[in-house]
Parts: sequence; structure tokens; C-alpha cells
Amino acid sequence: MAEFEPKIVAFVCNWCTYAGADLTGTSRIKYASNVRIVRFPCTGRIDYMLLVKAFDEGADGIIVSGCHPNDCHYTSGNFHARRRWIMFRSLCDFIGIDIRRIKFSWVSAAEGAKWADIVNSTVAAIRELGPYEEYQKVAKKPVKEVING
Amino acid sequence: MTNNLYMPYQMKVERITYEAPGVKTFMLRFVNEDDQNKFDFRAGQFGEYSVYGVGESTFCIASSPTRKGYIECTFRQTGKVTNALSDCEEGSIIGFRGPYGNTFPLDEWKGKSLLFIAGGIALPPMRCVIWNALDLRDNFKDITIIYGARSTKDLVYKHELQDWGSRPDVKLITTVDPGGESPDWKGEIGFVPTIVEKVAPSSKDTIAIVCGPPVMIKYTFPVLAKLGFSDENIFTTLENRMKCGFGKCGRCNVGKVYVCKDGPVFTLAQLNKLPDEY
Amino acid sequence: MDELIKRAKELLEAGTVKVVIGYENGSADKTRALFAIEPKDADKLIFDSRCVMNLATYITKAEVKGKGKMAITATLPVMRAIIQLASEFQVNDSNLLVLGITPESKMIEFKDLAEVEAFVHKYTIEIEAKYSEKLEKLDKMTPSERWSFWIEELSPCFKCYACRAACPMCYCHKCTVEFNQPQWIPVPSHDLGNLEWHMMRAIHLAGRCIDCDACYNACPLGIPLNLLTKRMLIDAKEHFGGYQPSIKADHLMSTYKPDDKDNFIM
Amino acid sequence: MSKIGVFVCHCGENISATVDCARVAETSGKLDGVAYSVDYKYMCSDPGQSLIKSAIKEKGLTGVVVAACSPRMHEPTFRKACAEAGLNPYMCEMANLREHVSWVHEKGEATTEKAIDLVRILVEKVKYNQSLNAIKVPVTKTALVIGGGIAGIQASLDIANTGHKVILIEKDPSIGGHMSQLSETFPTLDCSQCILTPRMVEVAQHPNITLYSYAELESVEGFIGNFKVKIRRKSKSIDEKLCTGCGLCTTKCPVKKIPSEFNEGLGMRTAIYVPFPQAVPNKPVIDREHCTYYLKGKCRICEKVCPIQAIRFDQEDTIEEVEIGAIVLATGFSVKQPDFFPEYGYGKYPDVITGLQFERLASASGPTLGEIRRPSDGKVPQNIVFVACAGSRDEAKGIPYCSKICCMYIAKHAMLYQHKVHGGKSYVFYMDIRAGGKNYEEFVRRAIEEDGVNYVRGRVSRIYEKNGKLIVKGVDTLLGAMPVDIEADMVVLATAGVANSDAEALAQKLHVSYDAYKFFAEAHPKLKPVETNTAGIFLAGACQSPRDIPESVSMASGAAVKVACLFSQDELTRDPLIAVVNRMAPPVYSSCVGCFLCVSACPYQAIEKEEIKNRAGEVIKTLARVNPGLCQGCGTCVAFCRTKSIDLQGYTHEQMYTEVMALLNEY
Amino acid sequence: MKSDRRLVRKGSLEKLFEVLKGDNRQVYAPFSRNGRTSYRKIEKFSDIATDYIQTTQSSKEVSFPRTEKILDYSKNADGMSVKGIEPDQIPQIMLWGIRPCDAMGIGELSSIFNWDYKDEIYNNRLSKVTVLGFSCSKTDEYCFCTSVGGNPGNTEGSDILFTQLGGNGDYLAEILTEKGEKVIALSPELFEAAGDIEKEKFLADVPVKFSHKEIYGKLEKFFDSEEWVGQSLRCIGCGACAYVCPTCACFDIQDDSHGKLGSRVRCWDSCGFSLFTLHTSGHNPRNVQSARWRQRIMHKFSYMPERLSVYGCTGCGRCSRACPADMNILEHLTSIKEAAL
Repeated sequence: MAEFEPKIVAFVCNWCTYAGADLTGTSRIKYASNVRIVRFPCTGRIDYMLLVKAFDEGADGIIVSGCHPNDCHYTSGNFHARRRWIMFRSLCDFIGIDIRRIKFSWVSAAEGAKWADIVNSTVAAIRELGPYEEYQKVAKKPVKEVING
Repeated sequence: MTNNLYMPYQMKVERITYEAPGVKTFMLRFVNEDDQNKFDFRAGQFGEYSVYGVGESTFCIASSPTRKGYIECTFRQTGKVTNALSDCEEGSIIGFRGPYGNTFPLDEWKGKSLLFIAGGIALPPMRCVIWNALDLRDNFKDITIIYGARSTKDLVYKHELQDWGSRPDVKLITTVDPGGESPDWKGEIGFVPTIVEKVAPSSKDTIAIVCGPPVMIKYTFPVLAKLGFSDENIFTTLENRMKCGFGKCGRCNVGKVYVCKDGPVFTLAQLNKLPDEY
Repeated sequence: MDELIKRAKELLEAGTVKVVIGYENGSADKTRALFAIEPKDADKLIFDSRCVMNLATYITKAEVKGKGKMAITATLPVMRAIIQLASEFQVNDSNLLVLGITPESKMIEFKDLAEVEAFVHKYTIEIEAKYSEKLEKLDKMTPSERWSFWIEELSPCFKCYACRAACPMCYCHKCTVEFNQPQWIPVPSHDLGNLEWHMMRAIHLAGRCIDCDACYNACPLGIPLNLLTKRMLIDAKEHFGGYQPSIKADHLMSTYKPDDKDNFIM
Repeated sequence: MSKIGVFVCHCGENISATVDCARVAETSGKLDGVAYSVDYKYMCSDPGQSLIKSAIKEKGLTGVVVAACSPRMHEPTFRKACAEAGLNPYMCEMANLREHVSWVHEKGEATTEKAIDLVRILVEKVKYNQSLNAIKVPVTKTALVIGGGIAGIQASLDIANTGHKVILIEKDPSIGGHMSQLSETFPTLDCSQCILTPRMVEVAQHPNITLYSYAELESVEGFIGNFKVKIRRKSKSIDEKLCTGCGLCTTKCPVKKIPSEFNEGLGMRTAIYVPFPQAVPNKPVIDREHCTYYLKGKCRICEKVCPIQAIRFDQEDTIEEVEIGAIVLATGFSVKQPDFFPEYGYGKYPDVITGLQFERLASASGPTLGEIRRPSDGKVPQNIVFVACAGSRDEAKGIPYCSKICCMYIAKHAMLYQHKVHGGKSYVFYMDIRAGGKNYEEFVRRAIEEDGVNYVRGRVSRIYEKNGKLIVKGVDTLLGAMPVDIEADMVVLATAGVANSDAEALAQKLHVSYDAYKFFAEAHPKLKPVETNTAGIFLAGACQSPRDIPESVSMASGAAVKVACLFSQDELTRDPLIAVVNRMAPPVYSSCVGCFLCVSACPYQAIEKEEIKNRAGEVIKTLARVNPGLCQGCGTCVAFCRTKSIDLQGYTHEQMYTEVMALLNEY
Repeated sequence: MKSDRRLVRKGSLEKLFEVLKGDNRQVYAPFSRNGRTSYRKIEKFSDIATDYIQTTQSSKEVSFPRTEKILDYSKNADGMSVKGIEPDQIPQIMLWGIRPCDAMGIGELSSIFNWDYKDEIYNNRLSKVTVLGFSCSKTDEYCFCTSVGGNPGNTEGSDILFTQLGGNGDYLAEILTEKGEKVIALSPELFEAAGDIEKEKFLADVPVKFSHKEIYGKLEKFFDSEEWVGQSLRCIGCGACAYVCPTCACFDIQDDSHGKLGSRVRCWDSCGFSLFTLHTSGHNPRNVQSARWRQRIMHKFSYMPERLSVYGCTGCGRCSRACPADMNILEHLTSIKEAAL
């Protein structure tokens, strides 16, 4: 059997992490190709329901990344985001969603190498954890038929 | 399963006509020839049109039952499903189930004159009857169509309006709301009820079919009464929200009357007996 | 509660308010909401330990609000809800008069919502011991065990939305579940749909939930969904210094502190 | 009916070396809604762009996905190309195959698969893109400058000189600010008033400047280009038009013992007064708090002596309403007040004074006419101690920041003292000497080396009086923390520069952010130092943090340029990637329930309340409304809204949801 | 057919259960958790709840699941492939322990699903269900089956009706249909001959509060009554009453899509929800709770009898027990009966 290739979705802000990932490219730093980036203007725009949707549709891991505190292009979007993450992460944990599969990071536009590290370490960690079968067991039977069981 | 009521016919979108801002007409052909051969409907009936993965939406069949082999529908983008329908291309496959509901009693109208009064996007349910009647033109005496829209660009079936307008056996009056006229507009200017009053069609042996936005309907009925139309000779259609189309899902009833089964066609006499739940 | 009845009558007779919302005896040993419109209706008003439904859920309902100025029999949780609602511009002094009932079952009539707020602020929201125990038990489980627990507990949910209807904070006319472009939360009731609905509700109540247990009490299936909001309450305390409804202060989740915790962020 | 074109760029070999571009194009071509797909060597080249443009025209494309480099690089390029071909530029999206794929992954199947995924995500997104048009906001070309110190004066003059109208408001009776109080200025020791007064006069005479002295900001509504401002013009109790400024009234006023603000309490003024001889406008005001007539209902001497009957006791405050396009905040700073230094005996010992008081002593126009005489007995101090960092850099005092200007003015003070009091001894207690700036370090060295000022590195712990002397207890850390006691005749405290007491209230009125010390916050510490987070409101001078004169003037000119840039357009064009609150037909109007939690989440105060009224004019619903002039498009409100009533154009719910769906499912 | 009466020993029930479980059959029976009782697939006899007057949820899910797939689709190169649900996917169900009121409700629910258009999905499911009813020996103040044409020992709708003879006694089994006979055939030895048993003696006494015909007559002119507003003021507009009701059939149709693949499902809906009848235009024919409450009552006591010739209420009292706002249907119907027109 081929080695498990985790599916990782990255939700990043345009001004820091997206630019940081661009810098990873311009610096030609190689990293695992398992990640797909979805670009947002700001971490403040990232709806936590989107993270849940990513798991619903089969993601094994998620990266959420934006500007370091005080660096937000919009001053405080990342501060607002952080507060939401704190609550969301705790709720996920409480419900039993494996929060080791959701990585939060601050990656600035100058941190190309850090972005590569984040991706690589996340991929390695998720590879270790394996596919998120526990969630998929619930998500992939969307129509629970009481009778058909 | 032999008879899954919810299983749509697969329909291919054969032609898309842009009617007005947000309004399109689809010409739909059955993917499966058997389906087409078995399929039959009558003027006034409706169906559930669906985009797979999005959902179903209810609207009338806008083509005439006299035209075989295809059906047409006209819809305005208002919600999730109509938005998705609007994104379909010629060649797309959509679902259709129906026909549902009652019909305009064209047989009973034999030998009478027909007066069609429509406003805005409500012409489609009537278009079905108009073509049906025109295809059986000898069965009826005068056919008069009064159609109005907010502005010239909101008029639907523009090509057919031209067609009807040029026929000697149809009297077509089109109107737009004051301010909605384009520089080259040759029709009337004014609200539909006003124009009906102005045109003053005869009520003698005449059936009036009225479809349009609630306000238009509200002000047209009294005009028709003044012109001598009895409540039994005024027909309209109701559009309540529905999901199944056949009397089960529990949404469309107006009192004990189910729009999906007892309607959508009602005479004013019938409407007058209904509670205000539509 | 003769005092309450007397005052309700006075208010209705004087036309100060158009409706007094309170409790009356209901089926079996239950109590239910009473809407006293005529002064004589007020005779049915009662108050005792069975009166736990959060009446604040009614003050945002068009059918009740539409009657005119309301007076409401308000226990501490109801008052908290009122203050949170006031902070969200859903009620104000011009449409609501609060007939408070203290935890000692004494009636106090408040001049305005500011007074209600001051009263509410005398008490902090504490999670009952029986719930703390449950929460601790859950905390001790492995994530997988918690996951199984919740999937199992939420599986009976048939999405009747009694939790939402009974919750004073769920006053939106169109809930997220009814938002369908895109369909964020699946409409049908199934494991995933149930999970997402309850997660979403819990997080929407973070920093707003006044811990009245109305949702749990309303649930016809006895699902312990109030554990979710209690967890949010504990987090609010742990991370943001606690939650207390307040008319003027910034909402807990729409504000931030530059030094909010970020040890989980790489 | 989507007809999407997918344009896959090889970027020479930058992309094609690791990504199979032909396969990306081929696979994307099979996606629902893709009408055309092609790969090409350089999409950004002229022929590449032409390829896109002709495909748009020929195939009637409704959307374009360019799979090439980072959108941060070429999104504007391709959006422009689309626009030139008649497609709305916002119907174009870019998939980043270079920075995010080819440059970071090895050649191989997985890399091409990722490229295909990225294209698919954006194809699905584009289906939900909407044509957007740039937002136009009209601009009222009048600026309001708040504060008539050097920063406000400079900003007003610069803006006025670009040909635009300026309204300058100053809360005191005269403009001039702190600079007018200063004796000489560092590092050149030129006379402060000599360089300032001409500017003040220029302001008064400038045809484009309307000066309202003795006036304060009452309220502000609106947004960039379109502020509606109310100005409270406090009653001066004189008819300004009539008054010639002869000054007779001020000489006859019987109330003569009011500590003069201008002289920092070291001199006295009358109740009807002009703050200082060079004041602009040079017309008196009546200080109603001290005027006998207002206090006791009797006196009116000024009225009697006024040769032209210009006194108006019954004059009331007036509210001036003006329409403004931009606002420059130049409200300056204050110095920490006496009760702050119990250990230094400020307020207890009259000869412990602040730096600003020393300026007045040293000033030729001051109460001692420039002679250094101590307040208690008017004697010339023979020993003088200057204490730096009095409050500043003192976490215990709640002022951890450096007030920045003190090191320099202390050096100046000491120097001035040495120049004026020959044989006098001066000591400076300091923590560090911060003399960054052109000729600044040299200036300090001069004080030490040429003028013999004794610099002692260490803090002063206490000052107390003993035998008519002020004992300054400190340590010299350069001598191993050796205790140092100095018997001084006078002590000057370099008190911390702090925000004005009303700064917070003003910031709230204007909806600008402020820092923990109530200084107004710049929009970006490096790149937007004169902007605030509220579009159209700019900062100049020490209201942002303590500043010296050249910095304040530079900032003022910077802010003036920002205002001039804004005023160079008749309409403001803004990116339409902003939030909008949904609107629906009555009776629903919107799914917004008006909880306004978004208001506090918005970093730009861009969300306002909108009232929906029925025909009778009654409010039937209150909704949130995003002001397109203020919204910057961060989307924080969007993720916050429970009813999903706010959406962000360009990053809508549908678009972002679809991206996630498309990323993880087969299409 | 005339019912066959047998005696089943108390101890034989478990044996019967074991027999029923086998051979591609599932037993659905009451199960208690969190103090609520609902039907679900039971593997162990001891899991069956016995201490209930009425289950919290009705058993309608056996034929009308809360969420039910009606088709699957997949997009492919040639277009669209759409598949319905095959009947053989539906297992045989032994519905154990339902009350006579619920059994009567099956007919009421069926009449909705067979009004002109025969809903084969529903009918198929129901055809696989064998109803093993248990008469009521206990009642509470919410029960009113006798007011709507039922009774605690009503055989209508059951294939076999068990009546326990005394608190801890054996059971009288009335075999009422062919399906019932098939059950006997599985294990005839458990069904002994029954002597002369006066069943009524062991049944609960449910007082008659009104007659449903009386309500029907009243409702004919009641549409515009102010009574609806008063009654519904405390209704909070949830769907608890509809979802626990054995005869409520309102549903929604929703699509679930995952790229190329997806399905269409039918799921429960409730006329009590404020957006139930909302048009996309924003117009809502039932825009106040009183109109929605009226719909619920009128549908069951006026529209259904008129259009389908059955009443839509079995008197099980579940809606009242489940209501978070203590809407009590019995009380409301009584006040309708007594209201002046």
C-alpha cells in the first residue's frame, strides 16, 4: 500500500502568511506538497465553520496562519481571529475533534523558511496520526438512515 | 424502486433564452425517450425543477401542451436553486418532476373570448394557455392580451410579444409603468389595472385570466368586476411555497385547499372563499 | 406572590405597560408563561421554585413585543438575559420594565435597565457543582472517548430547534442553519448535521450565554447540550477574565486584548 | 452560465520545469463551466495577455483563471488585461503555480496534481465571482486642523498653500502652543518665538485659512471626504470684529492675580486677557471663571473702558457646522502634573519646577524677563539640579516610555543657565543620554565640555528642604552607585510628556484608536506614521507621542501631503473588495437583526446603524450598514456575524465555501 | 379478519424477542436514555424499556425516518446518473411495544402518504413493518385517545396486540392480521390458547374530554377566531410537537453535494417553524405564530378529516409532554370546544 499522503488545507491571510509562502517560493525552499492554500484577506475573515467543512470533506489536517500580533494589515484582524481560535479550539477539543490536526501559526511575509517548517512539521505530524478516520466515519455517512442502519 | 414519486425525469437544457434581467427561459428535452412518450400535461400545471446537489424549485410549465417533445420553463433568479439553474448551460442535465396540479379548463372555454392580463414575471403561466389557445384558435372567439411590466427591459418573451402583436387574430396591448419606457416604446404607459380600465374589454362571453404580482391582482379584480366579469369567469394562479408538489409536505395549503393539488388555478369565486393564507 | 400580582395589576390598570410576562401554573406540576394583558389576568401570576423557564425568550418575539411596553417577572437568569439583550440593542428602557425576583424570592422593581445591570453584577455566573463534575469527567476522557460521547449523545437530536426557540439569545430571524447560500449547516438531522448545529450554536453563544439551561430544559430528548455552552463559559473565564452581561461593555468575542493567550500558535 | 478560461503559464521554465503545464490545461479544460484552456510560455508577456484578451472576446468568457505566479505579483496585470477585453476585472482570479508549487516542490506527479487542484479551486471560486465596480466617494476639499501648535500651524499652512481651504481650531485664546512658551530651541539656540511668530501671523493672514481660536471640536459624523463637523466656539465675551486689540481693558481689569497659563503659573494675568503679547489673534477674552462680573454680577470695568464698546457679557457659545474632507489631529501633549512626584517635593517646594517653567524663566518675554530667578524669593540660584526622566521610563509610574525630548532640553536648560548665571553650578541627573538627531549629540557634548555642566549618571531618590537648601539625594552609578547629595537652590524636573487629559474623549469622538497611554495611534508604525486607522484622519506632532519641533513639523508636512493627495481628486476611488450587509425586499429588509456586535469587531468604525422607516416615518427595523468609504475589507465582521448577514465582496461566503469544497472533492 | 386470541406467558416474551431478532429482521423497541424513551434497534431484551406510559418519540421513524435518502446522483462524462433507493435495502422490522394510539396513528400517517399519489418509499418501508402493540394499563393527564376515537386497548393498526393481564401477569395476544400470524408461525409454542379473558378489565381508564367530531364542527367556523392568538402566545415556535407526533408528516427535501457525488434526502420539517412557508420574495402566508399554531390544529382536526377522512391526532399526548413552553393540546382543544363563536 502506498504511504498515506495527508490532505492538508491551509487558511492563510493575504498580507503575511500568503506573502511568506511566496517568499518560500522565491527562496526556492522545498517543502511537502500535501498542502493547499486558501487565500483570505485577513485571518479575521476566516470563518471557523470553514475549518469544520474542511474536515467534513476529508481533510486530515488544517493550518491556519496569519500575521504576528501587531503586524496585521488591518491592525486587529488577527487579534480578533486569535480570540475566536481560542474558543473554537477549546470547543473542538471538548467535542473530541483531534486538535492536534489543527495547527495555528503566525508567519510573516519575511518568514519564508518558517512557512516551509510549518508545512513540513504539520505533514509529518499528520502522517504520524494517520488519516482522520474517526471523523470521516461520521462525515461520510451523511444520511443516517434509521432503518437501513 | 418501481415508482419513486421523487425521482425526477432527466432533462437536457436544449436552449436558453435570456428574457429580462435575472429571467431566463429553458427549453428542456427528456434525456430518456420513454419518459417523453409517456409524459403528458395540461395548461396551468407546474413541476419541480432541480439542480442536482442544490435542490428543487417549483414553477409552472410555460410551454403549451400542444407542442410535444419538450417543455419550457421561465424563472427569475431569486434563491439558491434558481441561481444554480441560471448557471446551467445548454447541454446541462437538470431534473424535472411533474406535472402537478390542476389546469385551466380550456375545454369549458370553447366558444368564448379570452382576456389575458399579466404583469411582470407572471406571464409564463399564462403563456402556456395563450399558446394552447392559439394552437386551437378556432375554439375561441376574441383573444386579447394585456401585458405590463415595470419597464421595457423587464418585459419577457419579447420575440413572442412581437409575434402575437403581428397576428390579426390576437389583440395585444403592452404597457410599462410610468418612467419605465424606452425612447422607442410604442406601447401604453401606465399600470396594468389602469390600462385594463382604459381598454375596457367586453365581458360578454369572456373568460379573464389574470396573473401578476399581488398588487396588480388586487387592483385588477375590481376593474374586471366593473366591466361585468363574474367571479366565476375570472381565473388566476396561486404560488405558495411547496416542496413535494403532491399534497404531502404540508406547506402550500390555504386553509383546507392545497395549492399543489386543488390549484394552482383558481377562479376568483373560489379564491373569495379561501382564508387569507396565500 | 401577592406583591407581584398587586404591582402587575397596577401597571396594567395605569397603562404603564401593555403586558406583564410572568409564570402561571401549567400542566402536571409544570409552570408556564403567562401574558397578563387585562388586570384580572394578573391573578394567575405565581412564582416558586418550579418557575425555571427563561421568560426573556419572549421579549424579542414580535407577537409579544408588538403588544406594547412589556413588564417581565425576572429571576436572576432572566435579568442576565435581559442585560445581554439590551447590550445587543434588542430591548431597552422604553419597551421593557423589569419586575425582578431576587434569589431570595423577593420582588424588586427596577427603575431602568441600568439598575437591573447593577443588580445582576452583584452575582457572578457560577457553574453548578453537578455540571462541574460532568465537565471534569469529560475533560478526563481521551479525545476519542469525548468524540464517541458526543456523537452518541447528539444522535437522538432530530433538530426540532427547541433549544434555539427556548434560548433568549437565539432571537435571530434567520438562523445560520437557515442560511443556504452556501448551506453551512446541513438541514437534515444526522450525525454530522447534528454535530455541526450544536457546535455552531455553542460558539455563537460564546460570550453571550448566560447559563440559564433553557436549552437543556427545552430539549424534548434530554440531550445535555448545555455542557457545550458551559464549557464556553469556563473558557471565557479562563482566557478572558470571565463573562458578565453588560449593557455598555464590549462583547467578549468582538473585542480582544493584545496579550490574549497564544501559546498554541506556532 | 459560466464560460471560464483557464490560462496556464510556464513562466519560461519556472513553472514548467516541475509542473506538467499541458496536463494542467487539459485537465482543467474538462471541468464543468470551463470553456477554454491553454498553456503558454509567458502569460504576462504581451502575446500572453493578448491570448487572454482574444479568448475573452472570441469565446465570450465570463471568468478567467490565470495559473501562473503569485497574485500578489501579477493580479493587477491580468485584471487589467481582462478589463481591457471588456471583462469585469474582478472576474479574474490567479492560481499560484510558481511560488506555491513549482518553486517549492520537486518535479513529479504530486506536484502536477497540486497544480491541478489549485486551478480547480479557483475555477469553482470564479463561478461565484461577481462583477464589481470601483467605489466612488465624493471629496469635500476643506481640511480641519485641530490644534494650533507648531504642528497644526505647519499642517494648516502646507495644506492652505496647495490651494485648499483649511479650518484651524485652537482651544486656547491664541495659537502657538508649547513652542510659543519656549525660550530658545535646541540644538541651535535660536529664539523660539522669533521663528514661530511669523508662522502664526501667516496663519492669521492666509486667505485659505479660517482660524477659530478659543474653539473646540463638538462632534464629528461621516467619513473620509465627507465629514460633518460641529465646532464649539466658546464665548470670548467680546465682539471680535469690533475689537482692535488695543489692550486697554486688560490693563484696567481689577482681577490681576490669576496664575498665567502661558507662564506656567510663574506670572499673573487678568480676567480679561491676551495670553501673551504676540498672541494670534491678538484680542482678549474674558475668563469667566475668574471675572468678577460673572462671579458676583458686578464690575463691568472693561466694558466701561473699552473705547469701541466691544465687550459682550451676554455672548454665548456658538456651534459652527462645517463640511470637511480630511482632519489633521495636532493636539499636542501635556507634562505630568505636580502630584505625580511626591518624592521630589514638586508643589511643596516652590523652587522645584518643571522644564516648561524653566523655559518661561529663561525666556526674554517671561516673568523674569529672561533672568534665571527662583520662584520662592527671586534669587538667582547658584546651584541648580536638573533631573531627567522625571516620570519617564519609570514603569512604577506607569510611564515605561521615553519622553524623547527631555535629554535635549535639559542640555539646553543647563547650557542656558551656565550662559546666564556665570559661576553657577549645574548638575544633571540622567539615566542615559539620548541624543539621536542631527547635531544633537554635539549639542550635549558642548553642554558638558564647553559649558561645564556636571552630568551625573544616576537617579534621584528624594528631594527635601534643609536649611533653606534643596537636598537632592541621588547616586552616581558610574562611581559604583556612590550616594550623591547636592545642596541645590533650584531643581528642574524634566517631567514626562503625556497625552492631554481630554485625548481619550477626543479620540472617541473621532473614532481614532489610541494607545495605552492615550496617545493617538498611527495606522502603521513604519509605513503609515501620519495616518490613523480612520480613513481621512491624520496625525501631526506630539499627540501621537512626544516629539520635538523638527519632527512635529515634518509630521505636519507629511500629514498635509496626505490631505493634499486626498484633495487632488474630486472623487475617491476605492477597491470594491469591501463588506456589505445583505438587503432584501420588504417586509424582511435584511437578515441582519441589528445586534451590532460587528460594530465593536470592526477595526475601522466602518459599520453604522441604519434605520428602516415605514411611510409614517416610524423606525421599523434597525440594521447594520457598512460605510463603503471607511471599510477596508478585512472581513472580521463577516466571520463574526451569526446570521451571515454581512458578506465580503471578493471573498464571499459562497466563494470561500466553494474553494474548500472544490479542494477536497472531485469535480 | 376476526382476531385470534392467545396467551403468552410473561417469561416467553424474551424467547419471542430472540426469535423475532433473527433472519434478516430487526426489532425496534422502546429504549430509555437521559430519562427519555424512544424507539431504536434493540439487540438485548433487557434493553427494552418497560417503565413508560408513552414513549417520548413516536415510532413513525420506521416508515418515515427523520432523514431519508430518496436518490443518489453522480455526475460523469456522459451526463448524470441518478439512482433511487431499492426496496431490498429496507429490512424487515418488528415494531415492539407501541401503544394502541401509535398503532392507530400509522393509518393516519399512511393516509397522508397515500392521498392520491402513493408514496412508494413510505409504503415500502411500512410493508416491512410488523406492529406488535401493547395495550395501556397506565395513563396520565396528557392522554386523550378516547376523545379522538381510540382507546387503551384499541386493536386498530396492530398486527398483534398484547395486553398484560395485571401488574406482573401474562399477556393476552390478539392476532389481528396475516403479518401477525406469520409471527406466531415463527414460534407457535409460545402462543398458548387463551381462555375467556375480559381484556377491558386490565386497561387504563382514559376519560373522554370531548369528541373529535365536535371539534371538527367547531373548527369549520373558527379560522378567524382570536382564540388562536391567545393560545399561541407562549408557543416559542420550535418543532418538538411535530417531531414527536406520530402523525405529523411535514417534510423538506434537501440536497447534499460533494463535488460530483451527492444525494437528495427527505427530512422532517415542522409547520411551527417561522420560515416554513416563507416565499423567496419575503412574503410569508403564515407570518405569525398564531397562524402556524392554527395550521397545526386545523390540519389535524379539520383539513385531514375533510380531505382524507381521518383525523390527524391519536390522543397520545406526546406534543404536550414534549413542549418546552407547556402548550397543552388537550387543554387547547377543550377551550376550542368551549369557546364562543
